[in-house]
Amino acid sequence: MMRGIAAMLAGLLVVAPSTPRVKTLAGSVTGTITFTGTPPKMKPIDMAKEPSCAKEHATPVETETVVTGPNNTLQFVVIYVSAGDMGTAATQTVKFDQHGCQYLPHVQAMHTGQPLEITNSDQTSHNIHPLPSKNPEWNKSQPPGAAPIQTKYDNAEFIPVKCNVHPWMHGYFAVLGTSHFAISGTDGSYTITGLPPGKYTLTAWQEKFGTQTQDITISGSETAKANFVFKATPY
Amino acid sequence: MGKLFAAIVAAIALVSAGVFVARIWWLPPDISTLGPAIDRQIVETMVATGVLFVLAQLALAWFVWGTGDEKNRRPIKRFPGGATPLVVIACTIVGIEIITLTLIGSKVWARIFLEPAPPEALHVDVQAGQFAFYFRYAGADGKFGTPHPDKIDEGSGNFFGLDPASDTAARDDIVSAELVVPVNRPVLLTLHAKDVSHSFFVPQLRLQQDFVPGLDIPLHFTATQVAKTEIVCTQLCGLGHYNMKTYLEVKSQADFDQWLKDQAAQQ
Amino acid sequence: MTTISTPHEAAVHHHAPPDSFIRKYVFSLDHKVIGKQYLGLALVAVCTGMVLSWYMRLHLGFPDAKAPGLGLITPEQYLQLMTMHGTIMVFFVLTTAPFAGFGNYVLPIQVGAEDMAFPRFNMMSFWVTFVAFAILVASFFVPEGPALSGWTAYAPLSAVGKDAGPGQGLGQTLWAFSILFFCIGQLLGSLNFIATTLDLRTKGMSLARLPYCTWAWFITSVIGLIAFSVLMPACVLLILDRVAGTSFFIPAGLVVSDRLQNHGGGSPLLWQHLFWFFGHPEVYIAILPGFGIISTILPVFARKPLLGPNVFLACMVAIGFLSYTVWGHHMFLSGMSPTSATIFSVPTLIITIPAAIVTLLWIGTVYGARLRFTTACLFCLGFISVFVTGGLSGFFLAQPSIDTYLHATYFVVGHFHFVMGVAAMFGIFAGTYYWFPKMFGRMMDERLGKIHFILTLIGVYAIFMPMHYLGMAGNIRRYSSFPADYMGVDLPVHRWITIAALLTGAVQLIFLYNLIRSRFAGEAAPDNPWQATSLEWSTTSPPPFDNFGGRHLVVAHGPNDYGVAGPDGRDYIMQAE
Amino acid sequence: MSTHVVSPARTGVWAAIGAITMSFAAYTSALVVRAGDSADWVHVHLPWLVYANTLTLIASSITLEVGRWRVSGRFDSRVSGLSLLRVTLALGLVFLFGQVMAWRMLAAQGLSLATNPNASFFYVLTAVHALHLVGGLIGLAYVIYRARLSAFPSPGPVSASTLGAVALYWHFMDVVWLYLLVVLTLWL
Repeated sequence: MMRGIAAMLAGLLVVAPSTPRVKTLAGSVTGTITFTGTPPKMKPIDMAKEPSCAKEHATPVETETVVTGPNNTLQFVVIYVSAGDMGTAATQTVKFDQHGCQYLPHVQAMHTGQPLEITNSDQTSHNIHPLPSKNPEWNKSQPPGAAPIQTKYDNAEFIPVKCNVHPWMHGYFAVLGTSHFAISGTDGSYTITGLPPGKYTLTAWQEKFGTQTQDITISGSETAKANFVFKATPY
Repeated sequence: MGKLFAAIVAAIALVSAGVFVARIWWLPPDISTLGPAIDRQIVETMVATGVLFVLAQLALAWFVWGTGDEKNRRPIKRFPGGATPLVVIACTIVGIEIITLTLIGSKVWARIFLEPAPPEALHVDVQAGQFAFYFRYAGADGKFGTPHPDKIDEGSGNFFGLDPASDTAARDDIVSAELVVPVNRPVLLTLHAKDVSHSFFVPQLRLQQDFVPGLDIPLHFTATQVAKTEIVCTQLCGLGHYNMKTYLEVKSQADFDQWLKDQAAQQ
Repeated sequence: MTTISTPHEAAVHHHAPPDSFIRKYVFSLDHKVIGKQYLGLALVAVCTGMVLSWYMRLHLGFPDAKAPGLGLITPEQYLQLMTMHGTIMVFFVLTTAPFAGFGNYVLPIQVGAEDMAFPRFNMMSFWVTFVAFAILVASFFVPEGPALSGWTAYAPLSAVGKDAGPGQGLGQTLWAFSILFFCIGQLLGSLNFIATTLDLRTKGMSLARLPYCTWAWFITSVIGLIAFSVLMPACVLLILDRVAGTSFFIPAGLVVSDRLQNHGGGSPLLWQHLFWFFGHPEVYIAILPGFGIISTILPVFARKPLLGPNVFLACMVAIGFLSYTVWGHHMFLSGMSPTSATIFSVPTLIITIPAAIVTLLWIGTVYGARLRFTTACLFCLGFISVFVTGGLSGFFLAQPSIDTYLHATYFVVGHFHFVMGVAAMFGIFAGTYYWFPKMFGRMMDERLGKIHFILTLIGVYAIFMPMHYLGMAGNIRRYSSFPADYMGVDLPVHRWITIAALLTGAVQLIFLYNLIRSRFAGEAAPDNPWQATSLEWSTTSPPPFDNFGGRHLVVAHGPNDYGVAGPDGRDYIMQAE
Repeated sequence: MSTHVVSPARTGVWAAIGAITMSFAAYTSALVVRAGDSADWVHVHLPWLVYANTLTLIASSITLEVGRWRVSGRFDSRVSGLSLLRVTLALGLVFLFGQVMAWRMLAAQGLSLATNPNASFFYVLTAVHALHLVGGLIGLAYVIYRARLSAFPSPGPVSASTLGAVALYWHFMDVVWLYLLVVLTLWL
């Protein structure tokens, strides 16, 4: 009897890909990003030049090149599938805001061709200047109250973003060829869900420490584990 | 028609001059040792040119007012003495102004740009880039680290392209976005630009000097009052030019030392 | 010294009257058509430039206002408007209209020639200039728009390419090419003016008998010949730095937009020197024709000779020479050696002496005159007033030690707009109202003209005088807005200027209407409506194709014989009676 | 001076000479400044060919002068004079071709326009001179064409004065070239 049910389930699995119900059977991967060694000291940002932003922050914010959390965790690390099932292109709009003369979030990941909306919620005029190498380059100012900038990138690459008016403002667009990606949070943890069974290569990218890869296999609806450890240097 | 023109020109001349005299819009109070000399020269020039301005406009208005027209065929009058007196007048008046102004002016100019900074001057390294100023103090060792353009990384706050890994002098350099100086102490700035031409202008110091990429330009001043005032860029440097500014804070020596200590802790 | 041209040269017309429309009105060799073409180009350019300035003023006075067609003006858009306004006005209006425009039309007639010395060069001169303008306008329509580095295009901002900001890519390259072509056009024009003035004068027209505006155009063309042949190399080197990767103006180790520039060893100051060696004489290229026009027109309506004509000519020559010794006063604070600043300030102050003398001569001419208040006459008087105003504010900027405060403030903007902008424009207006009857055979409407003058005079003072006050308060030019800084308090002044500018701009519509209406419906003009002496009034209005209908005038008098006992009861003697 | 036979062409050429002198003065000052305040100023060997080209250009001036003298001379000498003008034209073309070869030689050394400032100035100055020389060639071609029409059987004064103007310009091009040669050898 039990065997019969098992057989039925197996049968379902075989026809799985075509039927939506199977999505529930997709697995996921989770893990934590940490570092060893001494990371560079993040410097407080002096916004003296821009009073309207300076007064947004009670204590001066720090640079975000290497953002560490408790027990040597790393924030703003992009983890994505670099080989294996790439998923389907995401269509919902990705938001990138300028607030308090900072980029929120510091790193924004998106699928190639995914709509990107850039807004300015400051009382000062910003200038958004992404510096791509594989995508067309543009450089636009966005005065307070101006309409959001709608755009998208068609080629996968990590694009540094800078504000020409406020030199300290730097961020990244992670334009990826996959919809399976995540960005590590304040505790350095991440989770990528909705991975159909199969073999995967995971890549973790940190703007200063570069990339690392791991191979994982998803056989069913289980949650795989993949931790990454970066080697940090003070300078 | 002539009388109307004369009236308008006269009115314009008097109103324009009046606003200057009333000093409705005037220079901000000066806080530097150079200020008084420069202000005096501006005032002297203002008086000299102001008088000429009013005289010339009123003369024009008066002559036009008094001109005959087709109806009363008043005989045409030649200017008494012809051109010669006018040439003499112009040469003498303008000549005198030129000589006096140049004599006074060149002295002031020399004090700003020709005299070297006194040896006890506080040395600050100033870098201008699109679109912000950054100021560097030598730190405890009194030595500046060598800047490397290729190492500039604004995202992680390395605006000068310092290389603390290999350059020990760079490790204790203090970088600030504001210029903070002690009062009544000569300050020697070294101006260099990261990308394009910029300019360093502090209205209250009556001091202005361009940054030229590729050059290190010295500039020295002494602030005479504790104050906080603005530093602005006056050389067109790109889209953020209008927003390229920061503050000059003149503190008492004690406050300055304290500030320097706090900054050193943050680096 | 008198140069008698052999009839052989002066008589033969260099080309037969064309019949096809193209040869007659488009690629015409006739100096009169080319002159009108230049004036037409200048008219289009001045309208464009003025509209651009309205957008700038709108943004400065009302930063949150949505500009028609542009919406909320961004900082880069503001700088692009500013750059194009400056470039268009200085090159395509103040150089083309008073010099190339009126010069082309009037000079050959005033010397008694049938055409310019080199009609083909003359035609090329215009069409090259036209191409230059087309290239400049084209840069509005390229991605990221036109250049934003100002009409002075300081390197390295202008040299490093697109990293320097929007418009610094293709837009700036087009700018450089446009100016290069413009130089070529003006050089061809100058050659013509010089050869025509020296070699094609009719019998009896000695240099001493040349009308003062012809003298002014001649001196201007000599200045232009030198100035533009220096700007041209500068443009070539700039273009090479931009497109060929050379490093004439770009020093090593520049990091622009986080990118380390692959250049080295260049000198930014080199550009400034080359540019201003052209740039300051350019100011006199713009204003000397105005000098000539005023000195020619004023006596006509004062009905008395110009006071001290020889002194006047001497002053113009002196200004021409001195204009090449003063360029450094634009660079007092540029990092050039401070000693040379003091050296440059001296000739800069000295050049005010001939300027002052000329002004006094005009005022002395007005003294005791029996003025006929035509619009042309009024614009001459207005010219004197604004030239005095602009000239005197130059006293401040000529002194390095004062420049340390006033440099790059609105004081400078007010100064040069009065002395080279408004003054030159008044010269152009005077010339237009004066020569329009000769050019089109119809009179302009004097009533509209006078309204136009009075409102314009008040308007320009309302616009540019307050800029001096802003300058005293340390308000910096070339700022797209004044956010939360010490200049914020000056906003009301900027509002006032903006409103004045928009109104004064609207007043110019009266002039445009007057032009168009008079062109088609103005009353017919006699040959010599103003009772003037120079040769263009000895022929029909408009003149025939060869200017004098085959007659060869013999000149027996100078241009200055007003208020004298002339033949048949006239109070003037024409040059060719 | 009391009277003189006016020739706008000559006046024009003199004015042009003034302008061209100014613009080469500008290039020179640029070169001097650039050489003065730069660390990257290295020595560049001029290709030997430029000296050969110099001889060609000087030769062209001589043939031009002789040609002029003959064209304005007795009838039987005019034919040879005209052909000498053609020789001048040819020599000018040879010079230009030689300059192009010289650039090729420099490029073969791995020196392109942007390699170093010296190379930049060499290419720019020689190219600008070549451009001006092309103007002279056009003028020369024009007078030869005019001479065919009007100079036979009798050379009209127009073509004579134009020929004089063209010759003046052509010799000036020689002078400019010699000047450039000196500058280039001194500074590069």
